[in-house]
Amino acid sequence: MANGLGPGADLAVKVGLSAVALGLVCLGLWGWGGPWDDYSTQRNIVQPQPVPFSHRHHVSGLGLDCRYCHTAVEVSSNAGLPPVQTCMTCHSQIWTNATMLEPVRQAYATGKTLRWNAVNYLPDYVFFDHSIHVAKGVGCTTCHGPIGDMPLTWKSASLYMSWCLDCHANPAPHLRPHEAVFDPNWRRTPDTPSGEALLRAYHIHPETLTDCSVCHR
Amino acid sequence: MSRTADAAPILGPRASLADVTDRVCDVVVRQPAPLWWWVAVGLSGAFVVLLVVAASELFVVGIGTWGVNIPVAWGFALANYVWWIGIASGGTIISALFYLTGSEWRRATNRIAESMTLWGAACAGLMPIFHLGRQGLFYWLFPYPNVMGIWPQFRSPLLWDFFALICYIFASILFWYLGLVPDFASMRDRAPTTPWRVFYGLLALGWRGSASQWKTYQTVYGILACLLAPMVVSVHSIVGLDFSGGLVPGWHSLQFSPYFVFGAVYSGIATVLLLMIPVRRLYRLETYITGRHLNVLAKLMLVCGLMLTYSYGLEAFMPFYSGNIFDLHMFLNRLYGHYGATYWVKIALNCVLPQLLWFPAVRRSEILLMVLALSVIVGMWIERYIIVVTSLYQDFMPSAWYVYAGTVWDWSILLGSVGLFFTGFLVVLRFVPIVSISEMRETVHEHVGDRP
Amino acid sequence: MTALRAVVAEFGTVQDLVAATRRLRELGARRIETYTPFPVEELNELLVGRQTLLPMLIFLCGAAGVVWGFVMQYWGAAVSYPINVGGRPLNSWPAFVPTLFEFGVVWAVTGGFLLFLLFNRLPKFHHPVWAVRDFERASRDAFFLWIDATDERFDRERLGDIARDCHARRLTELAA
Amino acid sequence: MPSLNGSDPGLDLVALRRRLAGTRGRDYWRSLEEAAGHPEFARLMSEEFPAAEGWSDASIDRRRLLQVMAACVALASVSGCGPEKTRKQLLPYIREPEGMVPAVPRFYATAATLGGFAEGVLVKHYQARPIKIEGNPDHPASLGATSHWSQALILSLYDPERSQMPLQRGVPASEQAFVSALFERRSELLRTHGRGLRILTGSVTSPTFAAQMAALLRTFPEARWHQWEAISREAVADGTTRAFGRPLDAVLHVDKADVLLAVGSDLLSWAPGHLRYARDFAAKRRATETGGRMSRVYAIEATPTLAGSVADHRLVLPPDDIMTALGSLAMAVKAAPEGFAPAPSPWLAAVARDLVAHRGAALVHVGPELPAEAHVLVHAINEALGARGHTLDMIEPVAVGAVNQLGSLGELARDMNAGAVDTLLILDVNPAFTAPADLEFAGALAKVPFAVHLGPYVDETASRCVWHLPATHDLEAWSDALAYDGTASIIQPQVRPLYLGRSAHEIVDLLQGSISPDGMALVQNTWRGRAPAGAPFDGFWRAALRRGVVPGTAAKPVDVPLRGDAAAQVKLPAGAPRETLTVLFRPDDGLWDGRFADNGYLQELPRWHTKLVWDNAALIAPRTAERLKLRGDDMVEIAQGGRTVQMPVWILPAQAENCLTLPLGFGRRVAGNVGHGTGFDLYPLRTSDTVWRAAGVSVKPTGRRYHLVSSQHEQTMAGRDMVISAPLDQFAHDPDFLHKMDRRDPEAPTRSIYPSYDYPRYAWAMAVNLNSCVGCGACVVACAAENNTPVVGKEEADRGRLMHWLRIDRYYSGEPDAPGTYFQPVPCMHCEDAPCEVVCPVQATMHDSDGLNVMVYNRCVGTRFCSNNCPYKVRRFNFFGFTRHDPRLPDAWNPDVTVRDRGVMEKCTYCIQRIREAEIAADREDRRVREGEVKTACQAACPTQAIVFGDMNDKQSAVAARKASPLDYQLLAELNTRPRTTYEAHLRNVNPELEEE
Repeated sequence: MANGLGPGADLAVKVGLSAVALGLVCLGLWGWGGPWDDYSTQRNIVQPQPVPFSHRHHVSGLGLDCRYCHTAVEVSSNAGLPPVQTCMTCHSQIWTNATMLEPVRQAYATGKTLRWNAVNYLPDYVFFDHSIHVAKGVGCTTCHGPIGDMPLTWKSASLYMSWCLDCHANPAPHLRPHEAVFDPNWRRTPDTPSGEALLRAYHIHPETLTDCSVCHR
Repeated sequence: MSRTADAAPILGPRASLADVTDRVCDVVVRQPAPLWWWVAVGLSGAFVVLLVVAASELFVVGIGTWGVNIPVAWGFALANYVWWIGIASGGTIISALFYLTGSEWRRATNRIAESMTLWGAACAGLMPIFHLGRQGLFYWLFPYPNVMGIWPQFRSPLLWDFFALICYIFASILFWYLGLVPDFASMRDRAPTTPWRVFYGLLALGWRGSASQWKTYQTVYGILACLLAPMVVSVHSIVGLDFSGGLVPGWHSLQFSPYFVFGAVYSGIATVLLLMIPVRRLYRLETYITGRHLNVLAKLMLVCGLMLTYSYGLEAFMPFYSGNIFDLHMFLNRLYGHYGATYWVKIALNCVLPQLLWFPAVRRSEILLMVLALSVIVGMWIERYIIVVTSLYQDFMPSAWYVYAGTVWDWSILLGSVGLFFTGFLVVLRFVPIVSISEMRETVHEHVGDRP
Repeated sequence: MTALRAVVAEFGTVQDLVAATRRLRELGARRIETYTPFPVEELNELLVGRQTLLPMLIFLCGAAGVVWGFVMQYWGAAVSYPINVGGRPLNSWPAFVPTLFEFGVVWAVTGGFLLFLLFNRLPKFHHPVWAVRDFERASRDAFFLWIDATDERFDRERLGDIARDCHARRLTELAA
Repeated sequence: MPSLNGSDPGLDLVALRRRLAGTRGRDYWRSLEEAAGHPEFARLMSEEFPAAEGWSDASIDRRRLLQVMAACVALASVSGCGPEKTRKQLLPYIREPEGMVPAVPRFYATAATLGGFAEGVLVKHYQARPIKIEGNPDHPASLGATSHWSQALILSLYDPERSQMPLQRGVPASEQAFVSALFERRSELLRTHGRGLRILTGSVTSPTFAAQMAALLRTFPEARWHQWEAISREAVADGTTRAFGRPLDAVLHVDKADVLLAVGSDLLSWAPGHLRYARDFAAKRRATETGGRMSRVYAIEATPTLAGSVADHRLVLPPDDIMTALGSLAMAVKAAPEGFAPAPSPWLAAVARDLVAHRGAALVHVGPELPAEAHVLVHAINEALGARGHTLDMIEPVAVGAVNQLGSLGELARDMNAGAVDTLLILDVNPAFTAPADLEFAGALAKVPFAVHLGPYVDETASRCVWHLPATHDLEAWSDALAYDGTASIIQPQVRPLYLGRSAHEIVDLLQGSISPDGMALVQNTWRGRAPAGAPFDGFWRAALRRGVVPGTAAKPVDVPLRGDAAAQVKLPAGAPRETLTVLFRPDDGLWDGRFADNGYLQELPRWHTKLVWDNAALIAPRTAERLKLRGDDMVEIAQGGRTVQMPVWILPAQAENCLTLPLGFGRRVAGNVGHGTGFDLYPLRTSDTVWRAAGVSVKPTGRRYHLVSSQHEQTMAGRDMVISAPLDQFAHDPDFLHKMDRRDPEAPTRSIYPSYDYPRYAWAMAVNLNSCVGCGACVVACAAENNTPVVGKEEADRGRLMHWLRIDRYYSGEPDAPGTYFQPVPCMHCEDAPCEVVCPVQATMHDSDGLNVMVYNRCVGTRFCSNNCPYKVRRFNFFGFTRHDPRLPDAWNPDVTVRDRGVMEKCTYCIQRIREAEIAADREDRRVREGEVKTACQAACPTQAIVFGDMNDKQSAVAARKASPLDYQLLAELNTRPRTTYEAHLRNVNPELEEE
């Protein structure tokens, strides 16, 4: 009447206002948490590949060393993607007519190479260097997760800047002895030297690791 | 002579509680929008379209469509920004500062001033975003938890400004709305049809005007006024810091903050005059917005003009006093260099012309007042243009000196924002009581009494 | 006849309203309320008295804003991701000050507005007083006085006298 | 990787080229990108570069093209850090090439040539992609430095506008068609012993090509070999022949010259060996490193040269007076009989005394643009000063078949007109554009039934020949070439030809009847004969390839006596009447004779003195301009002997009165979109008898104006000490004079209210020695090539949006007729208290723990406050998506540097990518970075070692030494920004006798 409003108006307005408030809160929470879900980070999502390559089989099963295929990892920023030839060194002898491996043989025969789908990659303005991480005792699994047990390969870290910074700001807990770097299922044991000890041993200066220019050039 | 001007009554004849309420409400709720309103909206709307086109061009093609270059990396956008925020600040000064001084004449002008503030601030708010090289990422200035784990750089004057602007716009809206609540109630009660009544009923939040409500209202309104008065000063001081925070000769100056505040109030008052004179005629509010109000504002404008002139003088004195070759070069260059003309036009518009306001006759002539107000507004834009451009185009490194000129797109953005401002203000005219009714009632009560 | 909720008197001038209100207060009436087109000092004194809590709360809001502002800036610049910017100290607190003021003000203003709603129980779109005839004029040029029937000093007759003495235009009885 | 040879993609590419035609400036860049979207083009690209698939929509992800041996289809956008939903693909090799390590660069030696003369370079490869050119420290003409021309090679290698298929009368044809046509001609020619067969080349030093030609001329005895270089050094050869009785070349030892007189000299600009000469020259100018000793340099010239601008005393004279002056000088140093010339002016007398006083350590050099007489005189003077064996040696001529080029070209043109030429092979020259106008060469070409043009672009000549063949790029083919001192280098291909390309060697070999020419075999054959006997050729060959020079090939000095009467024979000019105007033709600083017109870097390289970009202009002295009532940008009509050109004038200080200098090479009529129509073609004014200068010229204003664009608008220092210059004596008396000036001492305690950060690990810093810098601009192009800075085009340059991270400021002091000239390279100062950083609201620019002022492009939102607040104005902004519109192939970008997108700020980073590479390598081995492991691109390219870079914390480092110099100063020190880049004050070794004037 005076407001030209029905009796329910008060309730309606109060409900409406609280709904708006609630909505804002949810929006905030979603904005906070959303980027970390698996869809946004592409974590734990298996990428389709021309050949269902199993790290579990080759690494845990056959005990191949990471460097057998990723040859450049110790000397180059890029770990290196094995040439088809590398596959064929074994598969010209074994599983020679496994249909699963047909694309590999095709590629080798025709010279039209395989097209793997990238699993871990960084935006173009980020300059990551494998060799220095490996040299300073950061293990493969530290970033690539339980790669040795992956039947098919997936991404196991968000690779967000803040994720990188977590380690760059405080590397000690993530370091391991040299010999353990390529060990896919290494666990810290009581007699492994402490992170701080390794930090000193490797001459790592954490205060320099959060420089923007470490990754952005 | 001047006595008569000053003695002009604060209320015209036939002022009464009912009359003030009806006059202000009826133009909105009882009368259809007049023709002039439609024409004005159409006209300013056209400029809004221009703004949209210019902005699209900007977002699609890039900042390169503007005249900005190295060394003059800031151009129109920044001048426009300071100009608009200045106009906005002027409004708040009138409504907040003079509320505290309890000056009677404010009551008839504050609503116009505040509405002007809102739309001025809105236009101002657009500019820094347009100005960015990557407009879409402006939110990176906001401190929010992000996956990059990085924060804004809190030492940057630009960041201070970003916060100041957001806070200022937000606070101004609340202040404006709080003042409107009782008036919306009046509108609600005057509304002839249910839709209007619902519309204003909701806006009025169920205001009844009980003694306790009035008490709380007064307390809060007073406190908000106390807060906004210093805030507007601080906001425009920070705008001044955007420049004096840098080391560019012509920017790196201690007096910038007060100097900018003077300028802000100056342009603000001019704009209020420019808007008020036609509004009082078109809405037949001569009874409540009288020669007295025009006279006071005109005098204020004159005072601000003098303060600003003083700042100009100081600005001219400093290089010679310091003897710093960079400052000297910049200043002489400002007077006689490539942009020399702009400086003298600025002096003419901001310092010389307004001296006419010493004459009561001028203060009484609405036409002259509007002309002067306009010239001040233009002059103030030129001042900002000079501060931005003539400081940058020849700073430290002679080899890097180069000139700047706005492109058609720069002008489109400027004119477009003017269009946006007027469109916004026209909307306010149409839907909001343009004079604070409840406060006018107090005036009427005090001068005329309560009976019709 | 049903129970009486309240009696509402309409006056033509502030003086009459104030006079009536003062009389009622002298008689010790508690539950009375006035409705006016603009704030009236005398009524504030008669009916409300001084408000000290509100300013306090608003100040606290502002203070909170300042604290939050500093903590955030300090945390971002010196703790969470310390970066050497132009050789300036990590905690360059003087640079944080200008924004602190803005934070303080905006928190206070927001708080003030919310408290205004809270103290006035707004928004509220239903109230019996709107049933009173011509009550629209409470926001125009009429002055209303609400005397609640539940007031223990409520006395219908004397109320009539007071209304008459103070030239009330009309008395309306609201049923519960 | 399948080569394109055989497949015939032509037609679509023609369509593409047509689509591009007519667009200019930014539109051009854009339209080319559209063109790149063209499916056919994409198919081609993908065949040639499996990595390049989908490159056309590449916005930025070019790095992975190379670093991963993979291609990235659909790319990440610059902004934001969200997930990239579009799938990237990785393509492994089938068989990994021997020794190839992904993302680790490899260097291969080769040589770049200009006018036939070799300059040794090393080419940096990623995944077998040439990415960057560096100088070859082992090569005498480079010593690790490069010219700006060499630095621009990569850009032209990947230029999608290079000629890509054979054309028959302008219509694409297959190579087979050409070969069969050629073989037909051949059988015909064999019958006629090659009558009517002509071969036209540029100057040649290649032993292989010489051998091939010799063989060819044996097969076709009646054939003729003509040579033509528009920028001919004929006056040099001619002068030497007249002085010594036979052609010889002079090799200078500038490092031994205590007194140097440069007469219109190209010593530091483009003489063969100029990089070496510049190095030696600069070494003698760094007084702080040579115990306060410093060579004294005089210059006499009509138009400013680099040598003249850095001279201690410069005499600006019109050409005729220069001859007279040389005569007087010869007389004064007893190189010519008394009365041979008017008595020397006091200035000349003083110079003569100085030269004589430094007998055996004095040197006079004269540029090729002066007539042979001048060279004869200079030889005589040098002889008289005992220069032979000390400051210069004579060697057997380096160029092959040093014929009288002008005459030979004239003869060719005559025969063509006479119809006596039926087969003409034009190998990698563009006579239709560059031949003297009076020869009407272009017209004559039409009369040749079988004219073949081999060139990298479809140019003026190609469009007039029956056949055009795309030539391989210098980095695509086998060859060999000699340096200024005879040192030989093998030129090895760095990449398979990107397009259907043939080298000159192959064409000649085809004509010799070989079915499948093999460049490598040809070159090897030559060197088999020359390899040291006994040792296996393979070892010799590999060593030569690895080092980039063939050991022991430097020419030995020959002792040929100077003809006694050489000088006396010279007829000095009567001296033209004062008021008549003369024009001087000069090669353009960037485009040379026009061959580099399609190279964006060189078009946009600010010219040394004018700082003009994308245009040439008639350079005119202030007074002459005044007299003729001309302002800059006025269009004038220049007429001489009935020939006219119209072009704008540009007023140039230190220019001789009544002389207009006309830079050649612009105004290309048939060229790619970059080169087409920039500037003005001056060859129409240039005739056989006015190759370098034409007297009696009339200049009249047309009333029209033209808009020239220069990168620097203020010519003076406006009373500020940007470049601090002082006389050597002052330094000698008080080495510390500079730091006694106010706040000039970098060591002085900086009064700062901030607690200063310390940089314990590394403190990278740069020192620029203004006594060394000659302003050649090699660093500017090197920087652009290393750091992926885009070319913006004339329009944007005009709007103050050049993207050079490093610029060379040029200041004048004194009165404009003979001013002092100062060059100052200005990179980012990397201030420790950087003003730019504090004003950035998003932490997009900040310091790292090495004290570098770093820029994070992807964090930048583009407020541009940093640029405003940079007192040195070294920041650059991507006002448009310059890199999006850049026509170069994705493979051409440096994978170590982010390619910046629209709306972000950028600036010099001290080549942070190189620093990081070195630091990572050092960290892997748990050691510190060693001195010299990090060289910035500008430093590496600099011929004069003006730029030194390194770790200040290492007290042994060169940079620390430079900083310790008493002449070291900071730019705008009064601002107390504490820059990491500092300068060494400029010294002038003035001759006291000349001081007062």
